[in-house]
Amino acid sequence: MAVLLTKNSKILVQGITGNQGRFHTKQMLAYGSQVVGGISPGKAGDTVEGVPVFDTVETAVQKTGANASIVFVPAPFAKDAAFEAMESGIQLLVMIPEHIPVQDSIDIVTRAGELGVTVIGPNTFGIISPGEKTKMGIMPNHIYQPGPIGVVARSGTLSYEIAFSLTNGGFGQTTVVGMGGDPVVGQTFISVLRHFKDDPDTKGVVMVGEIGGSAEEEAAEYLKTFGKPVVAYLAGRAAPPGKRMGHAGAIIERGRGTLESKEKALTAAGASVVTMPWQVVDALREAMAHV
Amino acid sequence: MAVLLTKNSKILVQGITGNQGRFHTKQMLAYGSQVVGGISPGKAGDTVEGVPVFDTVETAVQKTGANASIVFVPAPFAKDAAFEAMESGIQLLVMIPEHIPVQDSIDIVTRAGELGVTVIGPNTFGIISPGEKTKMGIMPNHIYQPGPIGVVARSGTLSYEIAFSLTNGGFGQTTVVGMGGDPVVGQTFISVLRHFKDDPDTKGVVMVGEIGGSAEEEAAEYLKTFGKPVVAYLAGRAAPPGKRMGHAGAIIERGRGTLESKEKALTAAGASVVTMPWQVVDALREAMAHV
Amino acid sequence: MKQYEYLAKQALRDHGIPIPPGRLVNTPEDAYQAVQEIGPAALKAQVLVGGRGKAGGIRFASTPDEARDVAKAMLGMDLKGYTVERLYAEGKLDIEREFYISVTTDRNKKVPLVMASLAGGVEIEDVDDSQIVRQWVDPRVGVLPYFGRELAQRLGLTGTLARELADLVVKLYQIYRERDAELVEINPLAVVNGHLMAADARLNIDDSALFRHKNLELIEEGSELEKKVHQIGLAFVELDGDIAIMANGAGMAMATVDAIQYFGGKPANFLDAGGGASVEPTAQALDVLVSMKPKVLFINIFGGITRCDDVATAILQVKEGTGIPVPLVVRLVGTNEKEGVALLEQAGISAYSDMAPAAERAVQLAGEGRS
Amino acid sequence: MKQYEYLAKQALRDHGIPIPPGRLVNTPEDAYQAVQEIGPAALKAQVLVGGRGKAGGIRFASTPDEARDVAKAMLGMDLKGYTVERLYAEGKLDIEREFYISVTTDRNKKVPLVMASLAGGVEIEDVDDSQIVRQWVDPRVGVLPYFGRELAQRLGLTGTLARELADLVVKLYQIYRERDAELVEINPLAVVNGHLMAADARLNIDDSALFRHKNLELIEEGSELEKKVHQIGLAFVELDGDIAIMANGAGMAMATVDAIQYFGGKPANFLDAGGGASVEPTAQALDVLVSMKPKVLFINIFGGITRCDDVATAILQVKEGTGIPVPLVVRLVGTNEKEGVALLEQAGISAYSDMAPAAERAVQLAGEGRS
Repeated sequence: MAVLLTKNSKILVQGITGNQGRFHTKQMLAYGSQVVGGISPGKAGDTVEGVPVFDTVETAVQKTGANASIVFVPAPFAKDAAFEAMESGIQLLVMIPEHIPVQDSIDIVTRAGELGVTVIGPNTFGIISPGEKTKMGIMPNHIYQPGPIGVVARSGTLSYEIAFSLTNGGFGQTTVVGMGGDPVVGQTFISVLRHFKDDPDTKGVVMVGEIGGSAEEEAAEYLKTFGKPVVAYLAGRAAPPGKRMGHAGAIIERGRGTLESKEKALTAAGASVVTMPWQVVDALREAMAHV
Repeated sequence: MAVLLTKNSKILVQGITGNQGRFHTKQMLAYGSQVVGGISPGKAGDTVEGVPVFDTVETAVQKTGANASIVFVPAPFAKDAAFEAMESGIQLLVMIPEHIPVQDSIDIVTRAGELGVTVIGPNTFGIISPGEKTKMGIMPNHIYQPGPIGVVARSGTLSYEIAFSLTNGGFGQTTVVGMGGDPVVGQTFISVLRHFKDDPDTKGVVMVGEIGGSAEEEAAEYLKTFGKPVVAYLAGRAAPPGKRMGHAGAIIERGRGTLESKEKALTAAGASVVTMPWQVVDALREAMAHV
Repeated sequence: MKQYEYLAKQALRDHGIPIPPGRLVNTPEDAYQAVQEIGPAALKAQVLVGGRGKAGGIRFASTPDEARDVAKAMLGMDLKGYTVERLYAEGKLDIEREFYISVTTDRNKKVPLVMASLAGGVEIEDVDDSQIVRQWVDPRVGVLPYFGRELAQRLGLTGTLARELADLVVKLYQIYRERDAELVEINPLAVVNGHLMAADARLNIDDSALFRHKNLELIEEGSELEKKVHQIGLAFVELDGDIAIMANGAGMAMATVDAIQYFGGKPANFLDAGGGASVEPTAQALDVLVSMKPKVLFINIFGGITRCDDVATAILQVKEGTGIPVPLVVRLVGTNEKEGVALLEQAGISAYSDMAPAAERAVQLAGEGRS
Repeated sequence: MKQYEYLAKQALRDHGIPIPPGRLVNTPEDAYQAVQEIGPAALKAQVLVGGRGKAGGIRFASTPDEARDVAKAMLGMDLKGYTVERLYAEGKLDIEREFYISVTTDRNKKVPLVMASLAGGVEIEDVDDSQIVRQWVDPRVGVLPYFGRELAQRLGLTGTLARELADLVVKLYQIYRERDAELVEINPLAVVNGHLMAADARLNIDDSALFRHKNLELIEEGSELEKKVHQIGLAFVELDGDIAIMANGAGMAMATVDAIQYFGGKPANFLDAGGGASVEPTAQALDVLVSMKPKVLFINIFGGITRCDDVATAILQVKEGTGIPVPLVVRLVGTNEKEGVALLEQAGISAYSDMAPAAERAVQLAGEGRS
């Protein structure tokens, strides 16, 4: 019913006593997430929304058996938090903060590769598995619904737009994964698509991409053997080259990362590429009908 | 007939055009070692003792299929040479230089652990497998002889003394391994003993230890399940605490690394510990008789 | 954050990479002294625009007097919209060959990438791929000299140049790593008297890492308007249309720009009001949009963290303050949608709940579009 | 290479670790000024011996005049064989608690080791093991703040002290790593006004890494004789016996010292002539041994890289030069053994081929031993 994040994921919140940490702990609990502990150095013994607070991830893991963690600490401390989680045995790590230095992200992602840790983000809205009633992230709770569609997106609000239109169009979701908008993030379209391929409950996939980089082009190569219907929407059609559109990643630089090349590659790989977000549902309906 | 180094080891010499590299290439070839190439940046196309010289290990490995390398470059460049070898796929790396900074050795040994590379040294005389007629090191050729005894030593000339007395006493050697005299080296007594345990041709082992550290004590723990006769000689009986006896490793510091504690541990583990180097052969003869 | 050429060169020099003799020039008198000290020199405008040479941003001076005159002409001149405030006087080089080398981050492989070519002196995207050597860095290992020797070998360099390149790439990686560079580039990497020298250099610092490089002078690119919005802390890019746009989240903002164009309209800007912006910055951003005097103002919000009532409050605040003297189209859904829509309706503004008709309406109101 | 306390403290300060106010004192006048500036102070002899306090190497001064007098008395004094050339004047601290912390290399695990204890102020080997917290560093990760938080938690520290310790251990590891330290130790790590401060510090630099720390002043430990032999480039330690010993290789040299003692003799020294030493340094080393006026000179060589004829030549050179006015016992085997033995025999010296009888004979000649 889901990939990566399931109801068995026992979740820690790093930075639980901050505003964001506190608010989203409440939201996650409300959604059904199994939040088993929070980290806030010096605040051991406190509770937040009934969740026990620990000084270190090490202790929290020992006491709670946590295997996943979501990080809300400010960007300059994010590398420390990520390594603390990984070295303490956390297997699924969601990095919410934006503005983490790229060199730090390289270090985090490299170490995650060594340890076999799945990193979602940085600069992500997180991951949600509606059928398992669990989420790790900052996405609004009400726009998702259990169902057969996997969604993998680079950016947040745009994925909400599309997830909500899927829900309204009758397409619930197995899991929605936000890869994050930074230049270096833990996942690629391919790494997430692999999970969707292996998940029998995921019958179709929506990719939400954007200009910049060549992640979509590489994904296209993989899609050739994917075997499930894919609809792709790409943002940044009207973006001028050389300008950063918000995300550090969203830039057409030196002729690379144009929408045309992505669209062409995905179409050639058999994906149905739509021009506007509101066209996703119809395209998906058509693609699923052909299966 | 040997551990770690066999006649199938195809050897590179890093720093082959230096005095030491040149001299020992000749000695190794004379002993029978399969030296397939040498590295000396800027000297590609030359030959040394008939051995082709390459600019990089990468090319040498491509051209020769080398899987082992011996490093003769000056200590400040040793880390570079070691990483070049390891990243190019070398599996057995002998580090001759002394005075390599400890931080560099830590980096080398850590990386070797990740890549599964066997590092002999630094600050070692190397490794020799008399029965396979091959050596990687600076030890004199004439003092060894094929036979059933494995030797593992921390220091060079002392191991020559003992190997030669073994040879004269009728005990040839499977392999003689010099771990190296530095504080941080690639091997431990245990890691080498494991190979000797697995080698059916090795019927008994001589350990040549010395004061400092606690490698001998840790080895003693392992020896309890080793199952082959072991004779140990330890140098530094008369060394005063707090003074470095040549090797950076050979120091009794803050009450650790005394000869008494090592001797006690080894004896308790069933090893025959002798007081003087010339007692090794008799002790070995007796130990082997009991098998 | 892009660094001026003279700062990039300074970074190279600090890490031991040879650069030509050079002096920063703030006044014509500086230029006189610089040429007196270093001899005939190029006077290079320190602005962050490409094609500086063709636009007249690089001129030569053989004598101190000539340098003074040239500097007088160049300082204060307009170069592609940027005012030239500083020059960099650099000794003329007798360049034998021009190579290229850079370190940057490979976003797909998620590791640093070293690119080098013997065909330097032109933009790297104009160099044929077969002439570019790429080597990826294992961040656990970093760049040791052997990496540079392998690079030199792949390029076909030998002797002194190979040795110098191996040394240089180690230092270049140190700059990339220690200074949190997105890009450090030497182009051309010149051969002068048989030795390597950085004839021109680019250094872009990761904005997110500025907190650990507090000694860096802040350099802001972009128009005055863009700088103003960046100071509010929002991402903003000016485009050349006339429909001003605000959305929340970078992806939504891009999609909104796309939607306006899809219906035949001309977007005036990209503005990401943030995934969870509060009333004040939203109002400030709206003020900026109004000041652009667009034909239409289009606000497209999918409230996740962002609360629709906050957005509505900001809109009303601006309406009652500066005023919104142009047609306004609002699409508002998500968290606290009812409250937000109610607030707007009290002020006579009706909100759309779907993106497509809202965007289409904005284009219509601008008198543009397909119809 | 051990660093004086004031240099160790300087390193801590450079990395942002709080230290007490202090001044280096070279003259009594310096001491006057130091106390004038920082108030009542401890004047600490800058020598590399342990137990400095008990030996009179630390004295207090309340006023500038007193400081001048104390410095006068201390400068030039002999402290366990070392002449006091410099003092370090350090402000008196109101110490609430004394902790211990150090970073060193674990030779068995081959990674850095952080040791900490709440029972500081005494040598760490006097602290019960149960009171010491050990944490090993993964060199791939280094020490990030979380490492320090875990350490603080294991020690049972909370609040300000826990936060400060987490920060401090990051910096301490930077010193260990960036300065190629074998040991960096703060003991006591004092609590003063509720904050951590390095009241005393040790910093030992890896001799092998000095090539990349060229700004470091060279500090040599040991007797004058030891310094002399170290300058030849050989490892040498003075012992308190009367049989001078030369051997090649550290292990052989240790075994030779052991052998002399085994037969009841008293070794005068440890001397490693190197695994492949040539004639000149060997002769120089022999000169030093002769200058020690031992009862007997024992040379024990197993020629591997070392050539026996080189050793013989060195012996004859010294014999014909300075002379060898004491009984000489030579054991010589290995590479070029025949040539070496022949050379010696021409000069009337007969060489042993086995170590045991040679060592026994040396002891006999010294009039010592079991017989």
